[in-house]
Amino acid sequence: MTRGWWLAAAAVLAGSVVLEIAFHDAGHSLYWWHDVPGFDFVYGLAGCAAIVVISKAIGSAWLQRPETYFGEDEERP
Amino acid sequence: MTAHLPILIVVLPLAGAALVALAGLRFARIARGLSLGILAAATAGSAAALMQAIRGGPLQYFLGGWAPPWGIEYVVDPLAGGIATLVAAFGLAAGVYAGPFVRNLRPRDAGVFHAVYLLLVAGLLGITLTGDLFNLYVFLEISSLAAYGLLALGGGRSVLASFRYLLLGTAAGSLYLLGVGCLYAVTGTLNMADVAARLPGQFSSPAVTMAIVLIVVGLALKMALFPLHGWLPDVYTYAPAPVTAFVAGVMTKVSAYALLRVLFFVVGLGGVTPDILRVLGWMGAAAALAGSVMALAQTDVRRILAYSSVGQMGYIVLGFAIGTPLALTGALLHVLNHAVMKSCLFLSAGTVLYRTGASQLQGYQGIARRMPLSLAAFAIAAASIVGLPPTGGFFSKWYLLTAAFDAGRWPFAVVLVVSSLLSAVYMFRVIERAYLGSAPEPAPGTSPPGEAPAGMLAPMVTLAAAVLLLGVFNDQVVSNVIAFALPPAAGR
Amino acid sequence: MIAHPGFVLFATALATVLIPAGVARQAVLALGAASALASAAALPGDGVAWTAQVAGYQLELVHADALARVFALIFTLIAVIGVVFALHVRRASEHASVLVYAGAAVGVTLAGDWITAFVWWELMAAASLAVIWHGNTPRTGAAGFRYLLVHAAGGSLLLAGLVLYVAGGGDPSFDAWRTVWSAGWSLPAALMLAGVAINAAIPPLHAWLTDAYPEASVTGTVFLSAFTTKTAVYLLIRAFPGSDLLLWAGVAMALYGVVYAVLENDIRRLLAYHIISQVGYMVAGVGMGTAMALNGAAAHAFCHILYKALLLMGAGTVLAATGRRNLTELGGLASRMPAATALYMIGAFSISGVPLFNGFVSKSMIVSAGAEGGWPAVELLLTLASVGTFLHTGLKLPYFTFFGPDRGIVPAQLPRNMIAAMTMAAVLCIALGVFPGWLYARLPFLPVEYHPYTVDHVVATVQLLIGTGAAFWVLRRKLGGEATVSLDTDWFYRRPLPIAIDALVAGAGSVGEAARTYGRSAVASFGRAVRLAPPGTVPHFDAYRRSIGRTVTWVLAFLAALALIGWL
Amino acid sequence: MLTPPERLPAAILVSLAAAVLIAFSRRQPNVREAWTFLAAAIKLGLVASLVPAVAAGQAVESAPLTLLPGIDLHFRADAFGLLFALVASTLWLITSVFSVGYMRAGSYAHQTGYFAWFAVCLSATIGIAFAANLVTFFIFYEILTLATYPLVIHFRTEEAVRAGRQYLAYTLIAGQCLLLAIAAVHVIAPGEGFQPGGFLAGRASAPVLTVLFVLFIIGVGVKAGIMPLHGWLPAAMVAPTPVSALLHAVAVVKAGAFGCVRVVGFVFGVDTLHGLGADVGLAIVASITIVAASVRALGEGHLKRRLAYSTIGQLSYIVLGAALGSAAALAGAMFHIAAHGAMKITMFFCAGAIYAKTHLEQIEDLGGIGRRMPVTMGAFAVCALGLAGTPLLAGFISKWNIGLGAYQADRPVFIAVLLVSGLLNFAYFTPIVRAAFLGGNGDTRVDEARPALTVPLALTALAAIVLGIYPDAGLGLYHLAWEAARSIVSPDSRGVL
Repeated sequence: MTRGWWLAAAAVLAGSVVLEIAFHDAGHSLYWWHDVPGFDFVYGLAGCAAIVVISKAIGSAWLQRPETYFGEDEERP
Repeated sequence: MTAHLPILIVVLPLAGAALVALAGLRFARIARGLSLGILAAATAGSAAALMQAIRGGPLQYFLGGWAPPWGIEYVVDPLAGGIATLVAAFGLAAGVYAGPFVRNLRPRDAGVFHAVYLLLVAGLLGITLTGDLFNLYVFLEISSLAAYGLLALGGGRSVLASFRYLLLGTAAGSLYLLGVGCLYAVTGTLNMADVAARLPGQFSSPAVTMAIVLIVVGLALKMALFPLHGWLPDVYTYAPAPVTAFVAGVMTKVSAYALLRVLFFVVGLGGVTPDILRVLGWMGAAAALAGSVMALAQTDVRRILAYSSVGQMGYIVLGFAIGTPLALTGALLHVLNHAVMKSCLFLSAGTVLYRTGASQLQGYQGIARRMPLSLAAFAIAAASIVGLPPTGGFFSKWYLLTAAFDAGRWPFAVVLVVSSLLSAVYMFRVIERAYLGSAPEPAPGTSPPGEAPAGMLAPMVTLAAAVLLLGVFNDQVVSNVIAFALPPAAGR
Repeated sequence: MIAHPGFVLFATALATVLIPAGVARQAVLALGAASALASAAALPGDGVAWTAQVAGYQLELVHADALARVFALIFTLIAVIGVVFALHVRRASEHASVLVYAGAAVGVTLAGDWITAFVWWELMAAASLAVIWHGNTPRTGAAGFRYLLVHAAGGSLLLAGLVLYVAGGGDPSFDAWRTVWSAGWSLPAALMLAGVAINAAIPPLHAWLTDAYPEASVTGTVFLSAFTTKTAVYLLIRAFPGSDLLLWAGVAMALYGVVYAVLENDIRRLLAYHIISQVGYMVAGVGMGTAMALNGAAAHAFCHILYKALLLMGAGTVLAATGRRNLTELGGLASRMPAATALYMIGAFSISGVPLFNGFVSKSMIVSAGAEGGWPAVELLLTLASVGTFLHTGLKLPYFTFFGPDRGIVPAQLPRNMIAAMTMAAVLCIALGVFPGWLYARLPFLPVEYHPYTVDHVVATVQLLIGTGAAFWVLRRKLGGEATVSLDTDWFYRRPLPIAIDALVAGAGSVGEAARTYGRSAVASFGRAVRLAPPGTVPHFDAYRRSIGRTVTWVLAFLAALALIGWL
Repeated sequence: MLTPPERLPAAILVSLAAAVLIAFSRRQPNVREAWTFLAAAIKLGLVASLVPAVAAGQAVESAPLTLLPGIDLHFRADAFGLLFALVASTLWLITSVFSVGYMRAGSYAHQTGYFAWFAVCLSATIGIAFAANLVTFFIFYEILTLATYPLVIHFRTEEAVRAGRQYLAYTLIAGQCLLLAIAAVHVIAPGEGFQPGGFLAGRASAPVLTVLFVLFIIGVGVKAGIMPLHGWLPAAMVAPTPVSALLHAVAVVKAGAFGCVRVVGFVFGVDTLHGLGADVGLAIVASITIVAASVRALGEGHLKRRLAYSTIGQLSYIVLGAALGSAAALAGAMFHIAAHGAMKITMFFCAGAIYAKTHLEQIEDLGGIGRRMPVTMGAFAVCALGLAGTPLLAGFISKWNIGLGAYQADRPVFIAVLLVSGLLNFAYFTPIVRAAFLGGNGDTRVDEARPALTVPLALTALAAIVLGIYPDAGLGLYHLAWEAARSIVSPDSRGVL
């Protein structure tokens, strides 16, 4: 099941890279990464990992507190 | 007739006194009617004289046709006329009020009371109308002796109080007489006008200085100027209500009048007078404050009023001391206002005493519900003492304030304001109890005390109304009477 | 003569209060919202339609241009959807407050001058507070109170700027303002921008949003997500286009939201953080200020309102059906709530910018504008942000809520109108994704030369999503929710500020108390000083009574003094 | 019919006469109340009939009596005075309805005295409004002080009596300070009456003028509740609620604020004060009052007392506006007399209606009261927002103008004070509103107070809204305010655009 998903994803990815190379027009590319096939896949992979790792690091280092941190905090009339 | 008006005003009560004394032996009722009639006549007469004086200048009358300096002169200038009217009118009011009180006396004493009362009025009228320094002394003593008698009628403590007054009053009289003697020695005359004419050359002589000093001290003692007020509180406290009302209303004022007369008309503003005025000014200020403070400490309402009088005399003296027309206007207006409001206060205090026998503060608890009119009169007069608009007291205070600022004596202005705040406190203590206190339940069987009898109410309510009217229409009084009464030399 | 959609909504609100709960009221609600939509669609072309002369100011109540119309359109549209979603609610006051809220938001978009806009702005704040306070979580009250104070502060900043601007002789109409703004910064501009920035939830002024929105009612949150921030975006486009500050602020907030979303456990708060992230795109677009970027911002606002509403409706249905709001408590609902799951996923794909969903046609516009405007870093960072978006709303949240480990939760039956509303939103999301031309034709700056469906766009997006998905699958163990709260800038007014205020109040109180005590004692000591008889004491002997002897002494003293003065 | 000049004393006397009639018809309550309404209606008619003339720029004068040499009992209806008179007489009419409802609902004692003194207070207030010189002003100012005392101590409880003492102590001392100042001014500038732009410029040395100004401000500041002269105000809350409403919205404190503007604008003159630097001092004092009072309100758990502190803060808006002294600021300040009047009287009516219905006074007990009394608490909510300066409500108009004025006077920093105050207003009012509508137990049974209590507060709340949307509505108060403000600030004066 999961394996199937992996294969499908791989296939779509391969296809996309092919398309990328086939239909590449330099006119539309402004920066170097626009010319690198599969760049976005790598970017997504790395970016996602980075986000998760960094955020978790920050969170556990500074931000996260037990749910009762702010107490009841009822407003007082 | 009108030519003899000045003397008639004095002689009528004087002679009347004897008459009433005789009548009083048999018919107390007639005695009362007679005395009231005489008082009414005196009032009318002095009012008429005042009108004439204002319209056609001073009325002069030479006793026995002897012109001064040999004869005794009577002068009704607007000032004298005004004070005389005041005295007579209050004599009448207090006389009316005295009715119920007199009814409690034995008929014989009633006659005596009326007689002595008339004597007192006559004396005071004489003081105001005479143009002769020695004659003034005579009337001073007449009025004082009459006063001693009347004040002692309260019985109990009042006798001692009156005796103390007698001692000090006599001393005051003799001081005055000494002063007059010195003046006579220097000027060789006793007629005020003559003295006034001859004195300016003599100011250097220590005798004149001494004379003025003696006269001032004497009169200051008579008018209970702080710190010479020692005799006053007991007298006012223990004397019978009508007498207190009258004495507190006008007697001290007449002494004040005499002081004004001597300082501004006879001596004038030359020589030692300015120094004396300066001292008087500070004494007046001290009086205004001390009187109010001492009144704060009292628990007997009549005593509160008595000390309040000491304070209010301070206002008047303050006015004299500043000495500008504005200040004298204020002082004279306050003479009038204080007479009205203070007698009104003593009258209502008297009615409370008459009805409930209470004179102590806590005796006043909730009294206003029982005697609404009396206490309303009290409240109005009290507001006037404090100097709240639109009562008369406010306006005399206004004149004094502006005069103080005008003369650059702003500390006096502050004193006036502080004093009236203090008076607000002691008056409020009475009023709050009377209106907000809970009245004690009357003993079973007895009915709660009701409003005072009409005879007592009438003068009281009239005076209360007068307090308001004198406030709203004070300008009429000032510009139609007091403006004419100011001494010629006033003003720096 | 035109009908102001806002007033149509107000009228509906009034009717709602008057009509008792039931079919009649539901009909009125739906009809009223629909007619508001109609009147918005029927707004005239450019030009001032309504003006009023109030207290010497020329106010433009309706100044409809393309920008105003597109926002008015989406606001009324979402009002319709939201009303349908809330049809089952019985509290008239809740209906009334959401309708007034929506109406005020429309009012802002149609206002032709700052003063009018400000009036609507404040009304919107008040109404939104009412919406929040209709929530029923234990924290609703406090969160709403904080929300109020923050927005009152925002309004005050805006007002301060406005007063300074007008008092300085400025013309409050927006047309005049834009020339002032293009001339450069000024104190009024700074203050007003700050005021708007608070409503736009630009960090560090954003915490009110994630604090309050998740505490509102299931139905109320839908409206909240739609109006306040988007109105701010509208005003930014209208009044503050083109500013590097906004550009980088936008980029920052796009990522800020992502980071916090990683840590968040409460599903609605997670989505709230993604509001911030998404608004970040729009703010960045405003900051770029090019025609394309501003179009993108407007378009993204339009689309965002739809799919964010859809997402929150989905999360709301979960909350409504299970009473649970935390990832740690949820899971495996897909089989039990198939419709909600499917509809939620449509929203998720839209926000993630999957091709053929509306997010794709608007978000990419801003990113490309960034790229073409010469900000490569902006392109990369915004792309990164959309990675995070897909990660959370597209993968993490649905995985732990609908799929993932089944906790055997049995959800309650959902009212039909909820699903209906979600369906409407979902259809629109797809329709706009498929036919972007309809939206592009309504953007403020025409003509729009932008074609989302180029090969490299689609391909790049697909690769990005696959990469993200792969990474998620690998890291999914780390991503499970944790039962924690994350500190945010609201800490400052939730921890130190109340303490400070309490201290202040206590201080003021004790000062007053002290003054009273000292006053009393001063009076008392004065009383003692003058030997004042305390009320009700027995009559004491007159403390000031003076014997004859002493009086005589005084007489002599007086005599001597005067005589002395006389001779000297 | 009376000529316009005759209407001024008539407007003052009508309620005085009513007081007498009321006192004499203690036996028949209905007749008694009839007198009140009759007088209120006539008074309002008389005052309102002056609007056209005054709005057209001409002042109506009448000096029926000479008080002192060179000083008449002088009345003049200028734009500012008329504004105040209109507010007072309108609100008196409404308050009377409420009073009748309230006093009868509680069937309290001393009702005759209550209505009589109420009428006297209104006479004094109108006298203050129309006074054309300081002495006339002072006379009515003191009458107001005395006439309010019986209302404060109405319940005769120990607490009430103490509050009354405190009230008299503050106001009488202030009155004497005022008297000193007035007497001195009369010596410096004999016989001068109020003049737009003041008349003391250059009449005395700077120190003297400064001392006088301080005395004046103490004199009017006590009634205006300027801190630290405010102590009597919360204490006076023991009075019956309609009295609190009168004190806070109509007569007493407004008389103080009115006097403050009179002193600043018509005795000293803005520029003179600016020359002395006294205006900054006053502005700072007012600002401190605004903030401090709001903070005190935050800490106050008793509804009426919280409202009292709110009043203290709001009144200093007027003082602040006067101190800033630019056209817009003065106009805002003057308009705030009307705006705050309408809003604050509504809130006191609400407190009164709640008390009459439920005998609740503590804020913490008010949960769910809004569902029970929706009209009452709706009005309360409207006015709470209004006082916080929310647009479309009267409070915003004054806040906006004072803000503009702060800029015109080159003191934009004071805008911050207004905004902070707005925040604090939200902070201490909205929790009440929320608790009222969304708090408490869930019962939704509607149970309003009697119409005599509910209708007036609905009317005044409506007025707050109308004045906020269209400030010139009705009697053209906004126009009058600007009229007066422009008359004070000479064209060449600072701070006019």
